[in-house]
Amino acid sequence: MTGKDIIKITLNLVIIYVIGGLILALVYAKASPVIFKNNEKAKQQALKQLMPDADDIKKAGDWAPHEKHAEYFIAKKSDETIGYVVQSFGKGYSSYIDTLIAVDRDFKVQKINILHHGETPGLGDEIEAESFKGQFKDKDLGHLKVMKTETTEYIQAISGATISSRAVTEDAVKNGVDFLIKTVKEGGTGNVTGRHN
Amino acid sequence: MSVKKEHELIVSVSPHVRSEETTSRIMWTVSLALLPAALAGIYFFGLKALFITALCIVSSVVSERFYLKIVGKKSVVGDGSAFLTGLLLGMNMPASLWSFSPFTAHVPVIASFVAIVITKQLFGGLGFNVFNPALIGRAFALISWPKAMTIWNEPAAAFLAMDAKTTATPLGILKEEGVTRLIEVFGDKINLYTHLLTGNRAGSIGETSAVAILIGGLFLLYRGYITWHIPVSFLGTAAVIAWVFGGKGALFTGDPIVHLISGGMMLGAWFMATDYVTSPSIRKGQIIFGIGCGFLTMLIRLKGGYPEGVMFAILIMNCFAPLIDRGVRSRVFGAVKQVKAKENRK
Amino acid sequence: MSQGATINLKDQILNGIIKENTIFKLALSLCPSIAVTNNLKNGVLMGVAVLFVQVMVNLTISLLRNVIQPKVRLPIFMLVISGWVTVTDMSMAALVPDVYKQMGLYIQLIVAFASILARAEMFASKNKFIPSMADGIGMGIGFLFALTVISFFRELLGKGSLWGMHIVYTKPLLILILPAGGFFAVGILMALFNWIDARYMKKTSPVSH
Amino acid sequence: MSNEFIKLFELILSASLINNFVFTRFLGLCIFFGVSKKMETAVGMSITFTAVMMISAAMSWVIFNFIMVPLDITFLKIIVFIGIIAGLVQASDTIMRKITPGLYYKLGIYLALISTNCIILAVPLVNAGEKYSLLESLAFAFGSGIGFALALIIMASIREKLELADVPAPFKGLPMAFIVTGLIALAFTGFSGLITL
Repeated sequence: MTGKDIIKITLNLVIIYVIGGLILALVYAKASPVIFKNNEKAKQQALKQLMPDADDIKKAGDWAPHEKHAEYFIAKKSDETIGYVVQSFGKGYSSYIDTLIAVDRDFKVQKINILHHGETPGLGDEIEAESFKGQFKDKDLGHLKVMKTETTEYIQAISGATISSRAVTEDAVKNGVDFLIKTVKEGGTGNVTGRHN
Repeated sequence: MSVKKEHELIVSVSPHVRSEETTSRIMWTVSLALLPAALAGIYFFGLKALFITALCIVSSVVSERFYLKIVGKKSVVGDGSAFLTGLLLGMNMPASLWSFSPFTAHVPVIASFVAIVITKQLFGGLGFNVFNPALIGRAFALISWPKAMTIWNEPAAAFLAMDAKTTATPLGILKEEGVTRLIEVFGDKINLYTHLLTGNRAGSIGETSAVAILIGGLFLLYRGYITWHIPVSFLGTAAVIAWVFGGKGALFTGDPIVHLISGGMMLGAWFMATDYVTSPSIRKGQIIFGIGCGFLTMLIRLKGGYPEGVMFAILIMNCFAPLIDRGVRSRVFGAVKQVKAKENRK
Repeated sequence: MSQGATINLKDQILNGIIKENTIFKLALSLCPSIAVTNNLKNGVLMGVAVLFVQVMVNLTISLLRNVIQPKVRLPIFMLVISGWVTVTDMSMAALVPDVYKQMGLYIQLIVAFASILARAEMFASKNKFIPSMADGIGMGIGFLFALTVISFFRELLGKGSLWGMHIVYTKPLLILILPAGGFFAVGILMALFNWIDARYMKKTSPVSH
Repeated sequence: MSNEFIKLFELILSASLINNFVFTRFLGLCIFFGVSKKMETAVGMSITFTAVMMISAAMSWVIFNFIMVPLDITFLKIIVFIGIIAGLVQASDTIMRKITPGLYYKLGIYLALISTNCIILAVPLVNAGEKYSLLESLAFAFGSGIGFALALIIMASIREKLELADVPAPFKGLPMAFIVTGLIALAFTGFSGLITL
């Protein structure tokens, strides 16, 4: 191999890599805003679904359940706060269960949604079922408890998946609500929004 | 053909099988040894238990016949291995499966098919299977129908009752609510032990009666069909780990007896882990195998997601059995080589 | 010429689907493809993604074949492949975000598919534009076909649904959507393919010889 | 400090046993089926693979966090990582051939195969996605390497046993290897729920 060859080959490589890089950068420039917008849209939709009455749901801050990044939001209807939405994690059977919880102004749970989990198919994945999630309506902090027997006052466990049921109820939801009460009540609503707006 | 098969079989499992014993005699003797435990299960769980066990046996034998017919091999059903697999599988199923709303009676049938065809016949038939067929059948069922496989009937209901009350197994209570609650459920400690020993507790059909299983196991040991290595190292390791790590908080406060006589520990240690084909054939390898089973069982029971770990522990060790055999054997050869090399140097 | 090209095209496509089916016959590029086949939608989309990458890579390399220095062809092939994979990755993230969430990693791993590199090296770097495209389409469709078949059975039996819609309201064989069941499904389908192949070969061999 | 240590240990255990790449994520299958026919090749591959995996994970981490993140070109990660791996494989090929020819003849043949193994690319991608620290990345790479090695060695020992067996014709070879892997995966489900990550 002569020096000339090496230069030729290097040039060849460099040119093709630069062109490839440029093309990719171009595609990236086109795609990344769309990706970003889609993610934002999906997030807004998920929030809206939990708080159908609200006309404005704004991020209020971050927190870190189980050392994971999570956010919380304030839901308003014609400039009046009607509730809060908090993201939280529960340590389940084989995964951390990513949950969104909506509460009203008295910190009673309105609705929850499971965003992501890796629980056992056929057992633990029933936390996604309406029959389980529906139980959370109007529960306050004191009633977020899993019972293995039939109950409407507390949360009834999914048969065969007590660990997953507990993870959602007593870890994710309870901690999320507890966090909201502590931050919003003690920090004061105005304070929290003021800091971030 | 069948003569050739038997011959092959004996070659592959030679360390255990005495040449004068035929495969079929071994299979029928092991089935006989299982009888006390099976009868105890039927006594405690009633007619449903009998139906499930029979269903497993029939499905296994039919699956084997069916498969052999399709591939055009001569039938070796007479060797009793399909019967034994069906019996073991049936004993590892909850009696509650005999239920028509929801319908779950197909579970034993499909599990038997998986046990016989996928785990045994696809590997070339008895003697070549790597995994214990009955255990694969049960694991397959547990994962495919996780709910149906974890509904446990309360024992000692009326013999003919078709819908018995459901309850948690002792290990389930132990896992979720702790040992204090377990003793509370059974009254006192002595009561707990006697219930576990006789088999008057929730669980799979054939695993509940520790005494009946022990009788069968000792019978096999006495007749020389199995050796002490696997059961003793299995149960010993499990007992030590249960004693050291099984307690709450402090070390050395666990209760090894509860762990030994609950769940499938006894049935697994005496009848499943000792399967000739799927365990190592050299003594030293068998001890390693047993220790591995005991360790993994307790790992899953104490730290894992499932309340019971015997089945998975044995299956995982089944994966390692060929490797253990290979390792132990090559180390023996290695030692010989070293000696020879030294002699050569001299 | 157009006549010849179409026949050729048809043969090449058939070749990719049956004789040299990447998954069932050549057993290449198994990894990320099987991981996503526990439902039909993901399986088909993965197949489409691979089809797209395969065709585009073949086209690009066929175009560049006179420019590329043979000594550095492999790094350049890798660049072309990973470039197209990145494009696919980003487009899927933009277009089908919910699917992308589940299989993003596996889309990125298309880079390591031996079959794509092999076709680039064996075929596209030596052939003209149109045959290269036909080859890419054939291999890609074969791949798509295999993934569709696997994911069809796994979703139907494992979840009792197809493309997310419930067909039966029980889960007949839940294990099929789990990893262990995935291996069983592929193993059994492969054996089935072998068996059909053996039968088919026996029947046609007197004719072809 | 000890918490950190436990987390690393859990990462290794999880990557090698519970979320074993081969048994639960179907990755590395081509190589897995290719080199598990004989024990000797399986062992050789295992050693080479784990070593290359650790080095490539470390290099990818450094380049990703110190060059790509500051320059905001993380969208090029696929190209860069595959480049690192290909370069590393090429370099170790040359170096080994010169410095330890004995070792090269034993393990060198596996080097070329490694660059087409998806696990080796998946690990840096996962590391980048999960934002692992350098130590965590190394632990994850080590666990994945050990997990792959374990899978290979178990499989090789079983396939040696299978060689004597009378497997039905359509199942001979790969289909049977798949069934065996499925059975091992079934056994390994027992590890699920051991650690929640």
